[in-house]
Amino acid sequence: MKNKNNIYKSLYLIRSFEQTLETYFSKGQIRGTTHGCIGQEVIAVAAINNINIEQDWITSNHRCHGHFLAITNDPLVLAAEIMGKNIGVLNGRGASQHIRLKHFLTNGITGGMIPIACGLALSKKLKNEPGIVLAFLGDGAMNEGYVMESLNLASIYHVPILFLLENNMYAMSTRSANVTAGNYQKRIDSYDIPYFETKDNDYFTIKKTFQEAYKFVKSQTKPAFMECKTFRFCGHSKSDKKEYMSQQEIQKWNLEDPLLKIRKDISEEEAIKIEEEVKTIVKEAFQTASSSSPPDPTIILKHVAN
Amino acid sequence: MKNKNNIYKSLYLIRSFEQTLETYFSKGQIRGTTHGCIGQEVIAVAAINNINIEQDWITSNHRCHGHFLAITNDPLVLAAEIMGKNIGVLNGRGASQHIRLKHFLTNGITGGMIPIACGLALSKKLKNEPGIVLAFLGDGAMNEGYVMESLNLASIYHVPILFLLENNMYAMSTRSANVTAGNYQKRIDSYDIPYFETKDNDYFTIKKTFQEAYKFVKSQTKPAFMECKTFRFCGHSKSDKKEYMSQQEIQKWNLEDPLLKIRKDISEEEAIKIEEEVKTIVKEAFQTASSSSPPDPTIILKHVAN
Amino acid sequence: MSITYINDLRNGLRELLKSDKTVYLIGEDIGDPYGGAFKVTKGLSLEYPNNIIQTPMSEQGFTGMGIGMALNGLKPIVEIMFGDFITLTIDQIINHLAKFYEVYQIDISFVLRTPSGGFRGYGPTHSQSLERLFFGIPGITVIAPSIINSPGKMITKSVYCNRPIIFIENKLDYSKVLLPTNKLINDICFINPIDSVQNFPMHKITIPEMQPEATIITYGGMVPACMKVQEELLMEEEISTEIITISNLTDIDFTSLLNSIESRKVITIEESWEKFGWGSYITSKLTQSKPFEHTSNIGAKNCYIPAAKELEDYVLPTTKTIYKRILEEIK
Amino acid sequence: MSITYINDLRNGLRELLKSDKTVYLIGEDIGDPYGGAFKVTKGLSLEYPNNIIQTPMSEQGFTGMGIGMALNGLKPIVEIMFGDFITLTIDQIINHLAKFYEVYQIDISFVLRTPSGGFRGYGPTHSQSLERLFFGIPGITVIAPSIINSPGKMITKSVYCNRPIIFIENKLDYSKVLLPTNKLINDICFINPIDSVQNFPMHKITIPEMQPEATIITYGGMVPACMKVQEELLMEEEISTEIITISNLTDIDFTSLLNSIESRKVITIEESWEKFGWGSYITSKLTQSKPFEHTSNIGAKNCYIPAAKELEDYVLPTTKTIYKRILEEIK
Ligand SMILES: Cc1ncc(C[n+]2csc(CCOP(=O)(O)OP(=O)(O)O)c2C)c(N)n1
Ligand SMILES: Cc1ncc(C[n+]2csc(CCOP(=O)(O)OP(=O)(O)O)c2C)c(N)n1
Ligand SMILES: [Mg+2]
Ligand SMILES: [Mg+2]
Repeated sequence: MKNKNNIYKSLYLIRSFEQTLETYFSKGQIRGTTHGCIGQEVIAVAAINNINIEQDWITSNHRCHGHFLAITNDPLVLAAEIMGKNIGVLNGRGASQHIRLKHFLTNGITGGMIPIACGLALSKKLKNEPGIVLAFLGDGAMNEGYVMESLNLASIYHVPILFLLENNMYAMSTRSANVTAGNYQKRIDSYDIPYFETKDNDYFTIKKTFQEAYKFVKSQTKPAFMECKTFRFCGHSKSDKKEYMSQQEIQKWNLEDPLLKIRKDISEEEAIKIEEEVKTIVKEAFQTASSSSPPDPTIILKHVAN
Repeated sequence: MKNKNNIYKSLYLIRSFEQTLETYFSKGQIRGTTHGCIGQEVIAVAAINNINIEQDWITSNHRCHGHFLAITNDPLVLAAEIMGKNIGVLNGRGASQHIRLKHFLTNGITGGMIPIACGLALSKKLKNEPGIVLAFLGDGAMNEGYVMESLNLASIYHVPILFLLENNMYAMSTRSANVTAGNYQKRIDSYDIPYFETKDNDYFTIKKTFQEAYKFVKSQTKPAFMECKTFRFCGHSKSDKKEYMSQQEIQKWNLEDPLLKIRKDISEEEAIKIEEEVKTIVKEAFQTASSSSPPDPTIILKHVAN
Repeated sequence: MSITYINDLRNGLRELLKSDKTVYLIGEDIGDPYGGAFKVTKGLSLEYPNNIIQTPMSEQGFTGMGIGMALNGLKPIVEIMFGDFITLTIDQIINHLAKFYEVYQIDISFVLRTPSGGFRGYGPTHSQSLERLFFGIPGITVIAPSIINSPGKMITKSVYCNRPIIFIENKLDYSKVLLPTNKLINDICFINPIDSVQNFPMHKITIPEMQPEATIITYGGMVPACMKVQEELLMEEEISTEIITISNLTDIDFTSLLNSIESRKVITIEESWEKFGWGSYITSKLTQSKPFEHTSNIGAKNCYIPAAKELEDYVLPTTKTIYKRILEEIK
Repeated sequence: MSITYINDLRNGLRELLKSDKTVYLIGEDIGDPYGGAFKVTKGLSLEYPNNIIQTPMSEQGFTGMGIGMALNGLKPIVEIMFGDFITLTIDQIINHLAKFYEVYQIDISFVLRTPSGGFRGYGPTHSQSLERLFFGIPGITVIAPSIINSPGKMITKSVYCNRPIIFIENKLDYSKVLLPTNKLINDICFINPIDSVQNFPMHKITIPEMQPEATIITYGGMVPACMKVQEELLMEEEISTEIITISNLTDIDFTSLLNSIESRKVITIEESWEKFGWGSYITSKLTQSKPFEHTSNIGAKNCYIPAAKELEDYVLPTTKTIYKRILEEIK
């Protein structure tokens, strides 16, 4: 069991990572693009802390840094990957959105991992392997046809998958409520998939509900769906100023920063200690990454046909 | 108002057309493929009799003969099209599954017309045109992602479309219940689209419910969805022997042949008269089509780029 | 002992299921009693019920599902009922499967099988040869057997070659009898494999003791048509030709190909549209290696595939049009 | 008066919206304040709110919706946020739109716009030039402006040419300034339109008073790179080249093209994979009309587009690699 200090440390690692990344980007020290998860860290950490990291697979999406760090606690290989360095997870071949590490997979097509996650889950069932698939997705992805097909597939084949919807209410600049009919609970229900929900973006609420959902999937070998209402404090991607959000909305959620909530339960002294420690780790990770070598071009040919 | 005789005549025209087509196919007198709608005729006729044929658009699918005949009452141009003759609706260029006549459109990709039907409906709304879009689809199509996307699109843009699901319980040889989670009502509901239903494959029940649904769409400028439970008495396509259906199932539905139901309300004499008349029309249509000329190859180049 | 293409293919699938419990067939209506729209899988679900996954109509979804299974070490063979519907799998194949294979640098067994081609009056959305959509996409190999390969052996090879394979069958080939190699056929020609490092063979069909005046390069369902043309050119015009058939459409061993071309005139023949077709890549590469007296590409006209026989035969490359074009061009 | 590519394009769209109430822009995040991922439509939804349809993430669905609107006489311009995602529209475009246009023999106004290309470190699923998927599909015309065309005028032409158009923009071009024709540029070259019956122009970029030693044929985002190479070849090696830019990628006027090639060496350059690429069709057709001393095709290596700069520059055709290859090949 992780205690609050450890949880806060994991959360703060992600926050600090994303903030540092923003700084690097704004200084023009990184090319490409990136999607921060500031405000949503609790979902990643609450979920990943409560799976079996040896057995379960995790599929992610463009907004994957939190998931990755919750699993690995390793800011260096991620920073290096995003910077296109040889010590990056994939030697800089994939960057921010295209990462694989053992059972963790992401890709850049919104929702595109969801059919694949169903297949992974089916394979586990067919092979009689222990463990489940944890599939992260966003509210935008919910309107992609292949995601809807996958809900049906998961349900009819009884595959052990837990869909975890991080509903930050926006797909890029689009308010999902404006372009999504009905509500997610009804939609999930209509595929005969049990629906779990958290509304407060709070680590412990998410953890509790996640454990239930996870247990259901594992014990029943059936899909479940969990929706976590959350909020993205940062822009959609590096250059986004969030002009499409109202100031009230932003302020309201800022007041409920899930990291501050946990921080309250830790002594100020300890909190500062954790923060300093993490900041140093992250800073060093970025510095090491930044000064490390780029990959040698020939490495990309390693697995290329012909 | 059409009376029973006229209705029976329309229904019988479709049945007789499909049966004659089967004979031609089994004798090897037609190439290509075809999908009969024997047993489902009531849906086509009840729906088409109750729309505004001048204003409304109709999108269909592979199983389109009934829809086409209910609109046109013209077996000749359809038979000729299927036979690849110049007097066919599209000079034999499209055959059974690829037909267009004024506001009537079909294509061969299951469910693929549904996004397009939504666009037609949206265009009517944007142009302030009267009328709606009637979009036929099958139970198999319900699991295609783009169909599900379309339900959402229709709902959020409030387009005047009536989805008409001919639920014959099978997609080709696959029992839809085995590969479809939940039920259609719940699924439709989850997109905030009003759901209408008929269960008895009866002309008058379908007509009544259809009128309600149609009125809703027209007066509210919003989508509605109507499911008609039905049964396909013939094979999926020309050569299908229906081995995947149980004998009980087949017998049960045969007893409830919707054409026999209507026929009971007509005098035997009149019924026979209608049947003979229709048979002659159909026979002559097929003979005329059969002995008519094939198209000249250059006609296809008419609208081909370069 | 003669065997049809479809039976050979089905035997190949049966052997795979029998010998390897990690092989799965996935697709619409592939189970019994239907056994697939073209009956390729008929009977297999009775023998190996646990390894046949009959799906709803969700081509994107179940293709992706197959990819997921492959990522965890299973060997899915996904059937797309008509080649025209691979349009629905493009995103999962190009943006997911191909990328996983190359970017993650992993071995993977994934085969997508589909029947391609026209000549059956099925009309515009059921007659195309859309394998072209995958040509040149890194990470994707397109394999097409013909009646001179064993499709059963080729599907087995595809399953075990550890990379994503699109496996193109031709509807007209299913009922045809496979042809033997190294044996005089119809008193006309010999079929011999071409020496090559390739996993998937090229063959040459030659008329013995005659110097070929032209070389025809083709694949899949066009092979029988080309053989017919070869025969007619010989009988009616005393023109000898050689035919080279390629089964790996995308990874072509140009050295072996060049070495085995014995004429100075090269004509490629494919069923798909000639415009931006497979053939133009071949002739472009060949002429960049050495000059030829003549090269040309024959394929479908720049037009949808219509249904009526007269129209379909006008658009698609038939024996007649191929014969005429070759005659015009090499004279 | 100089204008950037993106402003010219936006002006074109604005003019369309202003003058024709049946024009609609459809896509994800195209409304204000966001104005599209690349800001092409910024401001337009404020001026023409009724003609901007911001969509959910349902590329297949809203592409099909656009097709339906077009069938009833509206003029939709669908934006797909990244060219990589056109994979999701393939079925609606190839099996529906193209077929309606040809089989139903109707005029139709439908434009799909999308930004293509790499060089920005976006990685494997956000850097491709997948317009190739539409090459040679009957009924589909692929248009790609470059900085020597006005993309604003080209989009207008596309809307009014009564057939399905895939309109390919290049991410790197957006911020570039459009170049003038018939005027000496950088003291180096002239850009002149090529006489042609085409609706969408070809241009030739020539170095005055020098006989070109090689002809470069290219399109879209590769035009600036080719001009740079042209300049460097001149400065460093005193080699004169001519560049021919094509804006209608699929319906090429080969007669005009052939007439305007003044060297004996032809090199095609495209950003997408060289294998089975656009260029091989061009050189294949050209060499079938008349012999050249040399032809070759330059494009991306047969590999996904990696993210790291060193890798991306290794895979994609950069100014450096193009320069080197041309030098090697024409010497
Ligand atoms: C198929 C596809 N369409 C569009 C995009 C561009 N895009 C990337 S993320 C995104 C928004 C996704 O929203 P959501 O699923 O809610 O996730 P979030 O960004 O909110 O975490 C969009 C439109 C994409 N990557 N893939
Ligand atoms: C995208 C696509 N997948 C598969 C097919 C092959 N196919 C044609 S009809 C059909 C079954 C359709 O079932 P349903 O929608 O219930 O209509 P029904 O045939 O029962 O009228 C199938 C699998 C197709 N035409 N298009
Ligand atoms: Mg979101
Ligand atoms: Mg059905």
